Amino acid sequence: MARLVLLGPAHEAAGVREDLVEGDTVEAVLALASARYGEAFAAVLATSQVWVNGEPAAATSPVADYDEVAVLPPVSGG
Amino acid sequence: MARLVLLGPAHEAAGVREDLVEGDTVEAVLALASARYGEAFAAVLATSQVWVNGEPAAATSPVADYDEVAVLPPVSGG
Amino acid sequence: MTAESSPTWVAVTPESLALDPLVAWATRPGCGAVVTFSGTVRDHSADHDAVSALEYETSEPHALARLGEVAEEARRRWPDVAAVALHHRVGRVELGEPTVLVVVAAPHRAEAFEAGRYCIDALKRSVPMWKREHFPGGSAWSSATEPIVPVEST
Amino acid sequence: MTAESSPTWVAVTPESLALDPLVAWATRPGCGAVVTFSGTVRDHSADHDAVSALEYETSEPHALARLGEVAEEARRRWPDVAAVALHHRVGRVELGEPTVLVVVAAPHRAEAFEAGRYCIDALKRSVPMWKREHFPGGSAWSSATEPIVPVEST
Repeated sequence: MARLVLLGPAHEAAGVREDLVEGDTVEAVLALASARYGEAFAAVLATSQVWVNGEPAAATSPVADYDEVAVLPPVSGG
Repeated sequence: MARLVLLGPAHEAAGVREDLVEGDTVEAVLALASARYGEAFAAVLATSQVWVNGEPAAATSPVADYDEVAVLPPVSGG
Repeated sequence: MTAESSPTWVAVTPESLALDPLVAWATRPGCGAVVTFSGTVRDHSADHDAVSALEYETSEPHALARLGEVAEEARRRWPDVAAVALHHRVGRVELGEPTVLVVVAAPHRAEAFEAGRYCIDALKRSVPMWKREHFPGGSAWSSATEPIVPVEST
Repeated sequence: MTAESSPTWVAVTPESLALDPLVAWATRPGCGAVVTFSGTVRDHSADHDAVSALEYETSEPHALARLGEVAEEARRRWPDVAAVALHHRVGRVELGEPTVLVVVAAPHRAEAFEAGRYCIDALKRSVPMWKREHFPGGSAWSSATEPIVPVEST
């Protein structure tokens, strides 16, 4: 299972910061996550970037066990 | 008499930092100063600006008793 | 390389930030110019007339990696730059306190100013960092956001 | 006005310079950006391969007046700038130590960077200040000089 990491507004929308989710592509993992956390999370996800193991990833990018799938909403650092 | 103030390389060329010099214009004061301090000072003076009481002055600017005539060689601050 | 001789020092920290230690670290014998930028907590924002504090959240390893990439990119674009420090607060930061410090040392001031400006601009767009604004009666995520981009596109 | 509420703080001092007190002074509740420039003693110059220290000479009242004019001019050109500090060392300054500090606080970073750059450029051309370079075996006035100009023409 992938390690899902939900950052900033994504963790607030989901109610958790980290989770374990099945799926062998980014889109499969995120479809299960959206079903689990509901509409508020899906709305944040729609404007977010996704990284796998720290690298920007596409919807079809493969995900293996123990991979980290991170959801990064638009940033506001500095 | 005017108070002559010699700054940076000008004081080194003249051998003094401050002096009292007669003269009722900038050029009169500086002619006496050049005669007093010699060629090394005259050479520095040729590339310097002159201020009277803190304001940029011309050769013909008037100088009264107690006025400060300052000789400012090219600067190197910062 | 020791921290002293490395050209890059990045940090993500819940502790107060101070410039003088970073400037002393950054200053190398061949350097005549050090430019710094401090982001500080303002008393207002686009959404709120009275802001009392900010609260930053991040993923520390990802933030450190991206801060390091920004510093490297600055030294690639301005090869004379001798040292870059990028330190970002996390957690709660009170009004007037610094939230982020950028320190750039270089032989001359032109490249120090340009690289300093580049670093803060690139940091804001490429480092995973999210801020909540605290105001009388509550708090909310800042709406002053932009999609995170790779350092190469900053 | 107290020093804390004044928008300008200029000084000419034989004492060591530190940034953090000036940045704390400059940071106002409406400010989100503080940019600083530190000039530091380099180990070489145009004339000498090995410089160990600089020694600055000035006329303090004239230097203070001109520093104040530079700060005022910066706030005139960038009206959002909330505070400007310009502090210059006099006397001997050792390798690596700061010789001059520029600190500019503003609501946003664009004007803080621009006004900071302006201040150091204007200071170098308009403030009466002369430096000697100390090197193995002697010392000499710096040849990196320019005629002093009024602040209006910087």
